[in-house]
Amino acid sequence: MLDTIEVQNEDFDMSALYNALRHNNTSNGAIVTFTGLVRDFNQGHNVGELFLEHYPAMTKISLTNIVAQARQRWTLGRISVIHRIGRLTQGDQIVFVGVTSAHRKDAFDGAQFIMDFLKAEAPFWKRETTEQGPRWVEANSDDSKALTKWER
Amino acid sequence: MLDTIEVQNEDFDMSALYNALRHNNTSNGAIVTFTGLVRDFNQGHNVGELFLEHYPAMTKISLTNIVAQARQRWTLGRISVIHRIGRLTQGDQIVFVGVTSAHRKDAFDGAQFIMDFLKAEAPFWKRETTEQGPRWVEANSDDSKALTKWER
Amino acid sequence: MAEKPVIGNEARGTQMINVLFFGQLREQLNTDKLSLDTVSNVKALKIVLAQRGVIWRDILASDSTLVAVNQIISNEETTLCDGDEIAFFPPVTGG
Amino acid sequence: MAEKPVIGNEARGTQMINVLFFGQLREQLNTDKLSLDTVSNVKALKIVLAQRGVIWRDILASDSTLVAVNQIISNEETTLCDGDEIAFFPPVTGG
Repeated sequence: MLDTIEVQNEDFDMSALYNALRHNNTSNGAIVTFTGLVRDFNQGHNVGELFLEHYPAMTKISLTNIVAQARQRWTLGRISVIHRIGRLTQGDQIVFVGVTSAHRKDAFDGAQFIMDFLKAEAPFWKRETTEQGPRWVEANSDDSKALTKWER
Repeated sequence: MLDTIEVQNEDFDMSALYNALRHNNTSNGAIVTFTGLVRDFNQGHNVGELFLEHYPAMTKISLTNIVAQARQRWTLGRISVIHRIGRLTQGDQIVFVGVTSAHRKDAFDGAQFIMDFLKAEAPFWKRETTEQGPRWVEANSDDSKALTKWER
Repeated sequence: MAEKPVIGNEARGTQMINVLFFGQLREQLNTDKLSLDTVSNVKALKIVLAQRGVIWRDILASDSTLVAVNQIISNEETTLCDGDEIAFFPPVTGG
Repeated sequence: MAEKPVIGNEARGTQMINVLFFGQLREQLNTDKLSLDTVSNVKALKIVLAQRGVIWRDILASDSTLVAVNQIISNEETTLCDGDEIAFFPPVTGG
């Protein structure tokens, strides 16, 4: 299968992921990647550490469904989605989405669609360590609004 | 300045470009990259080699203007644009656009905007070596249509 | 509908369903898993759970509470069968 | 307006403009650079150049031919000054 979908504690290597999307793939002239990192500041607090919890039986199913929906809407080549769980700190990589296509627009739309649905539906929850102690990250209303872009 | 804009013969290293966007940049949680590669097939012909010609006095000015326009429309962190010129072959990297932002949507829109305007306005021309001999690549009407997305 | 919690048991093969709670919900309800008699759909399950107290009622009535049936995002009309796994959770915050 | 080509010369500091041609246009017109007397705007320049022949007239009249004045994408109304660099080229195909 052309899709790599992983949920893991370990960090990922952007360079290796990019090479896997590119290697022996001369029919696809466009590669779009998204990487999400732990920011130092979120919702009015300095962030020290994050703990990423998930619903283990569902996470990979959810990501697989989202990727399948993207494939139905655009002509996409290779797709990689990597999401980390567990303890993360400032500047750490959290998520990678990489999409190849023969066409630039399909690659951009596919990658953004996957990220928008991942943010709205994939069962991950972040708990932050802040100066005021630990707290659950609040969902961002922009993330549900982002889905309206994909209605049709 | 936060922008890296280069027009060069040499290949570029995706990993180094990504690390430059990411390193010491914990205020930006989102990195979007686009890479364009030489496809094996274009406009009904198998492609052997490409030669990328440009208007040397204008290329960097054009890319700088496009990046400045993107910065006016979205809140962007670091931006890198690398475009190669000269002789290229199947699977070679042609162009890299990388954009960081605090927000995912800004990073996606910024990167796609830069690529759409680069494709429509930056003075590069491709000549292909095909089985039928060399020929200038025809502009793709999708590339001018892509700009309508950014009208406002 | 009698409520018969059997915490931590596997409902598959019995006339029961497994109900899971994640994130802030798990802490607010102080519950990560219940096994309950099978009910017709998600709406009926919410009615059963709401009997556990005000906090349960409020959380289950909230528009922001999501539900998945057998790991697929679902809604109140989704029908339930013996052995199903139902999960309630707050808005997700991955990525 | 007399046409006085001085091929390959630098127009800056004189009452002249430099006109460049790129890509397929350069080959079709068999010309990469001209120095001409300064004219008022791009439209006036096209009229001067069209006198060189049918192929010049057709290419300059084409909607798909782009023009840049001093390295900025421009149009027929863009005014010209002594020393300006004007480039005509076909639709770009980079990226």
